[in-house]
Amino acid sequence: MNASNFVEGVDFTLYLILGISIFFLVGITVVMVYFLFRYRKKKNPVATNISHNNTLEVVWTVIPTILVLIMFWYGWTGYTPMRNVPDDAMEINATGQMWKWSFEYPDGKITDSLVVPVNKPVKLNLFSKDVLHSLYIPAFRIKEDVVPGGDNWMWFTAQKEGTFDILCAEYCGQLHSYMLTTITVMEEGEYNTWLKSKPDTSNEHPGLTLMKQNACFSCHTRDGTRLVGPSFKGLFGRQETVIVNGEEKNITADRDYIMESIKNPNASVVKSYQSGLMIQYGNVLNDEQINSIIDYLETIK
Amino acid sequence: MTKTDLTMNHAFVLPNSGHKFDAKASKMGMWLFLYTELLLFGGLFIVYMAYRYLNQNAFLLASFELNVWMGTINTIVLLTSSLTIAMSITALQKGDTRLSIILAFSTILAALVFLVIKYFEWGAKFEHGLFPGMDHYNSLPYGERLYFYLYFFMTGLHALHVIVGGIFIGVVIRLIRKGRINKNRISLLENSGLYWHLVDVIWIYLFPLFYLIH
Amino acid sequence: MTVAALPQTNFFQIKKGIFSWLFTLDHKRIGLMYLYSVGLFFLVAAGLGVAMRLELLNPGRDIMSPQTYNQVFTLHGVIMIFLFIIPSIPAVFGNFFLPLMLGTDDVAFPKINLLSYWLYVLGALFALSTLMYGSGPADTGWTFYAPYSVKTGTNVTMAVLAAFILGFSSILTGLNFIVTIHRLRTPGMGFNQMPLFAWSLYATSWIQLLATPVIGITLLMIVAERVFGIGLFDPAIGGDPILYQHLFWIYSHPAVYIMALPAMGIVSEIIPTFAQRTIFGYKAIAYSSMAIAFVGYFVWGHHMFTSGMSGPAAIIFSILTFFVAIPTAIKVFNWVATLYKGSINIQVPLLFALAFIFNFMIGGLTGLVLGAVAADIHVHDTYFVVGHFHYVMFGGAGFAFFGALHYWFPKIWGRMYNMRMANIAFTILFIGFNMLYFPMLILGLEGMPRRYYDYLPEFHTLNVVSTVGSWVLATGLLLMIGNLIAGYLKGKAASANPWNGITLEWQTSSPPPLHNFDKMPELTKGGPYNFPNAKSTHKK
Amino acid sequence: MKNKENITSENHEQEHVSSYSELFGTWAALIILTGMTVFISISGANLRTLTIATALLIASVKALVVGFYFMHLKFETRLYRIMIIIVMALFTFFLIMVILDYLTR
Ligand code: HEA
Ligand code: HEA
Ligand code: HEC
Ligand code: CUA
Ligand SMILES: [Cu+2]
Repeated sequence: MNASNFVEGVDFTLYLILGISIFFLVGITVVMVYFLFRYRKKKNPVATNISHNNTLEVVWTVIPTILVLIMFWYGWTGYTPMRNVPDDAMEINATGQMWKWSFEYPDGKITDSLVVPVNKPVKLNLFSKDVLHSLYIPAFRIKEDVVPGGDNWMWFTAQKEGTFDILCAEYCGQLHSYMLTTITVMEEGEYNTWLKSKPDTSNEHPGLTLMKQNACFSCHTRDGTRLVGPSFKGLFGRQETVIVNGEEKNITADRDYIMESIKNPNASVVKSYQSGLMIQYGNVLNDEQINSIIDYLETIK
Repeated sequence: MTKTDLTMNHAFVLPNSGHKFDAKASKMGMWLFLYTELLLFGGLFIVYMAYRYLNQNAFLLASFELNVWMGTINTIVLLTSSLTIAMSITALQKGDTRLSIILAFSTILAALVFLVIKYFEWGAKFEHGLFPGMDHYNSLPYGERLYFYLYFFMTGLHALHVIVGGIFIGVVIRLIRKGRINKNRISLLENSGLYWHLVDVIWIYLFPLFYLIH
Repeated sequence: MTVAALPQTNFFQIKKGIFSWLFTLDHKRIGLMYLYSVGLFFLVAAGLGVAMRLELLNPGRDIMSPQTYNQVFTLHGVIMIFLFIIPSIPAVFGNFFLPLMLGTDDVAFPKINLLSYWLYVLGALFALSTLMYGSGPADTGWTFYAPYSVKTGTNVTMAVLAAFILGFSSILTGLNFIVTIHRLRTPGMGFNQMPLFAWSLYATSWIQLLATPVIGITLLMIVAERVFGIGLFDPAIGGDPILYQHLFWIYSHPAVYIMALPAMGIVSEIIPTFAQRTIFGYKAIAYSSMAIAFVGYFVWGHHMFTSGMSGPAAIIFSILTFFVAIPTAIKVFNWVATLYKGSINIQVPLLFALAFIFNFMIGGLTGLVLGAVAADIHVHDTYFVVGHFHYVMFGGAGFAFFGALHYWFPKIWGRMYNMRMANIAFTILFIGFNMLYFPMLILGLEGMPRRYYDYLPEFHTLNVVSTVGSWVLATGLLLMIGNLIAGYLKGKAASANPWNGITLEWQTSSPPPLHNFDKMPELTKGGPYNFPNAKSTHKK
Repeated sequence: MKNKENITSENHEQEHVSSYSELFGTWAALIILTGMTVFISISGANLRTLTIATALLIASVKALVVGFYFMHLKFETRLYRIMIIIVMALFTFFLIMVILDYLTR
């Protein structure tokens, strides 16, 4: 059994074209090398001018034309089903942001890695919070770009239980190559119990949970090392130089400042960091949630 | 002097030489350059068409901000300037240097009139805060913002071409005065004319696309 | 000096001093200035390539941080594309040899030719200036995809302006060549008596002329977007990032034929000369260049199959893509047929030409995989694509460039390099090249995405092979360059026509005199490759 | 620059000299066409899609008139007309393919 319903179409196209290619590559190379030795100067001191041969020209125009039309045909038929979702497909929202994936299931459950039932068509609605990403599942032979402001989508039916890689295939900045997660394919009953289970966050700070969900840690660390953004370690009460409208200013990181930094990070940019990278979480999180995040930040000394 | 001697003493000269002035080559070069200009604007026209398709109503609404009459007057001004530069070529071909200079000069004048009118039009938009980044602009719906962005980008680039074309004609006038351009060697004047007509052609499209959406 | 004396009045000797070079109007000197500049940038970007391979030797961090890596592959791509491969053959060998092959003394507009060289230098300075200030060179990839290219804090604006200026330089070169070909052919040389290199330049020039402005304006839109903070492709105001991709590839797909066509022209020169017989299917090769240039405009969408472009558009672009393959196939068959019943003189330039055919076949055939939509969905943006384009660009255009260098070396400098050494260098180069890039094709099929700083452990082995290949390749390349420099400094004097070629450039002395010819060049009867010593088949 | 006298007389003969009246006629035609577009646009507000089609059609006619008479395309060798046709066809194709993507998305 193939990992997904598209493997067959894609692999057939691949093998067909690679097969024809190897045939021509080997054939032409052999002929070329043969001529090279057969007609080398020592063996054939006088060359013959043969200017052209129309029959041959026609033959080697028509044959490749037929071959490429065949290749095109299989490429097309392998592709068409990818853009035709069955009506009963289950919908999951997949969101990409620098540098993390998150998946939202119909009942509102949100996870970092994708879990789907086997043998059931799944449609992923693709959203991006910042730049282009591309959701790529090599084992399933599918890939589709995640376009900010657009409404792209992809679908598949997983046919084999197991865990496979999900990669980001469209360059999206510094940690593009770390934007990985997995897809786990389960038997339907197992999937349903999984869906109902709540992740064990009881003794986790609610702010921390929110921060995990919003990918804060792909840019900020808790141990003082510098990543894309400043580390959260000792953030509270830190003296900092920020740039507001092109002018430097000295501030102390207090509640209001941090609130503003999360809602609208480009308004004051910490010196030596880049503006424009962190998205405006004011559109994503409400004040209550942000306050809870700040509560958590206060605990990182 | 030795340098030129070496070059000049060269006994043999090829019949087709890149160092000889060739009126046809010069004209062909100009035309090829005009094609690149067409495609430069072409890129913007593609953007325009795509966004207009996506935001039909917004484009319609936004276009009401433009003043059709100013646009029409500017169109006539440009068409007339095209006429004068074309006549200037005819005049020089007929040997009337003075008339040719006067006509070329009128083209520059027309260019100035065009720019002044544009200045007032742009000024009015600025007052309304419609330039990208201004407050009123930022409060507009998406489609209208795209419209004004394109409006400024395309007419701005066009105005730049008007300025360049005007300078080009100015240089040509000087050369006619000096006699470097004359009845027998008219290429540069013709080329400036070609360039000017292209600027006109582009405006011919910009005008209905921005002013006359109804 | 023990070195043999050279003819007294060649173009090197007539004027002396650095300014006689920097402000020369002589197409030969401009061509050589391009050669040195282009060669320099090739070495720089190649160094960056080797650095990337080192980083990829093992998973995890080896020698640089992720951010540096991203900047390195961007710089590598931008330099290789805009500063090396696009100007390489047309601006170096086109400038030097087009007028010679047409039997004239210069291009149609020598001053514009000089201007386009200086624009090239200016563009290069812009590109290099990004290294000096702010947060360093762009980290967007050479494609500058919006919206990342608008958000990132690196010096994208400068890099984009550099590409804009370089585009302008490229347009002017194309314009110059078209007019030259129309106006300056020697009397009696119709279009159908033109050497095939001239034909390929003609087709290339039209692409340079008509495609480049589109990217010019697109890049200006990116600049405007960065300067004003809002812009046309910004989803925040309803802009569509996919539209940017359309505009980018409207230029950048045809651009790949700017790289490939002149290379094919070179191969079409080298093969008949070393087979000592007429080219097979002159018209088929000449017209297929035009066909490639023409159809090449219509296939840009194949870079966007997964971008969210509509399904029907993807399918139309796919079939159009396959149509470009046909004229290319025709060329390959005609080249191979030219070897048939030749009297083949196996020399380095020929080896480079045949290596071109071999590598280009791999590159082109993998292109077919990419052109089929279903297959591309899987391998898009993986190392399969990286393998594909290095095979066509480096294995194809790059090898043709080296081939041209070896072929015309005696004509340009009037000296000869060491043949044995050249053969050795070629062999190492060829092996290293395939060792470096073939594993990438497999990696791609297995699903390793490109522009990855780090990769999953299952890809390790092949990455090691590839990195070792880059060292072999570097060895070959350094040997080749060393050998050529040695030949330039103290090679044996070469005759006017060491390969017994019959296109017009071989009728003048080596190096050519300032005005190219001392006597009227004579056209060969019956086409530019009708070798008088070969048997004729009397086919009418 | 030194070779001013090198312009061949053959070069000169082929050059078409447009008469002033010819140019005036061209200009008049352009003004009338401009009047037409403006008129159609403000009067026929309910034609909607038709107005953009007509506006572009008239603009193209105007562009042709400028090209043929002011820019002498009519009197040039066929080469120039072929080239401009190819350039415009190319651009039209770019436009169509991009729009097609949006129409079928
Ligand atoms: C010199 C440059 C060059 C050349 C010549 C080509 C030639 C071709 N390219 Fe390539 N291509 C690139 C440079 C080039 N490409 C680059 C730089 C990229 C990546 C850009 C980026 O994303 O960074 C790319 C990417 C690219 C893609 C997008 C991949 C992706 O991102 O998903 C595609 C898809 O269709 C493609 C297809 C082709 C095809 C069909 C040809 C054809 O022209 C090939 C034709 C040749 C042959 C077919 C071989 C010879 C013929 C025979 C041996 C006879 C037998 C033939 C038949 C039976 C048909 N190329
Ligand atoms: C003509 C074009 C060309 C050429 C010749 C090359 C040559 C090389 N490229 Fe190229 N490459 C591109 C064009 C080219 N590349 C483009 C367009 C991209 C896409 C960028 C993007 O994604 O945006 C790319 C991307 C790319 C990647 C993918 C990066 C990624 O996606 O993560 C890799 C990885 O291995 C790579 C490696 C190499 C190597 C090892 C060479 C080597 O073959 C180089 C061989 C040369 C040598 C071995 C030189 C020997 C000389 C020296 C060692 C002297 C050193 C000198 C100094 C230090 C001054 N290139
Ligand atoms: C894509 C990368 C990225 C992500 C994701 C991100 N940030 Fe940031 N953040 C940055 C950068 C870059 C800066 C520094 C520039 C600035 O101040 O705008 C920053 C600055 C900040 C600051 C100000 C720090 C200081 O030292 O003054 C706070 C607070 C902050 N981020 C909180 C968050 C929170 C909370 C989240 C998640 C909900 C988050 N960030 C997600 C990149 C990111
Ligand atoms: Cu997300 Cu790459
Ligand atoms: Cu392409």
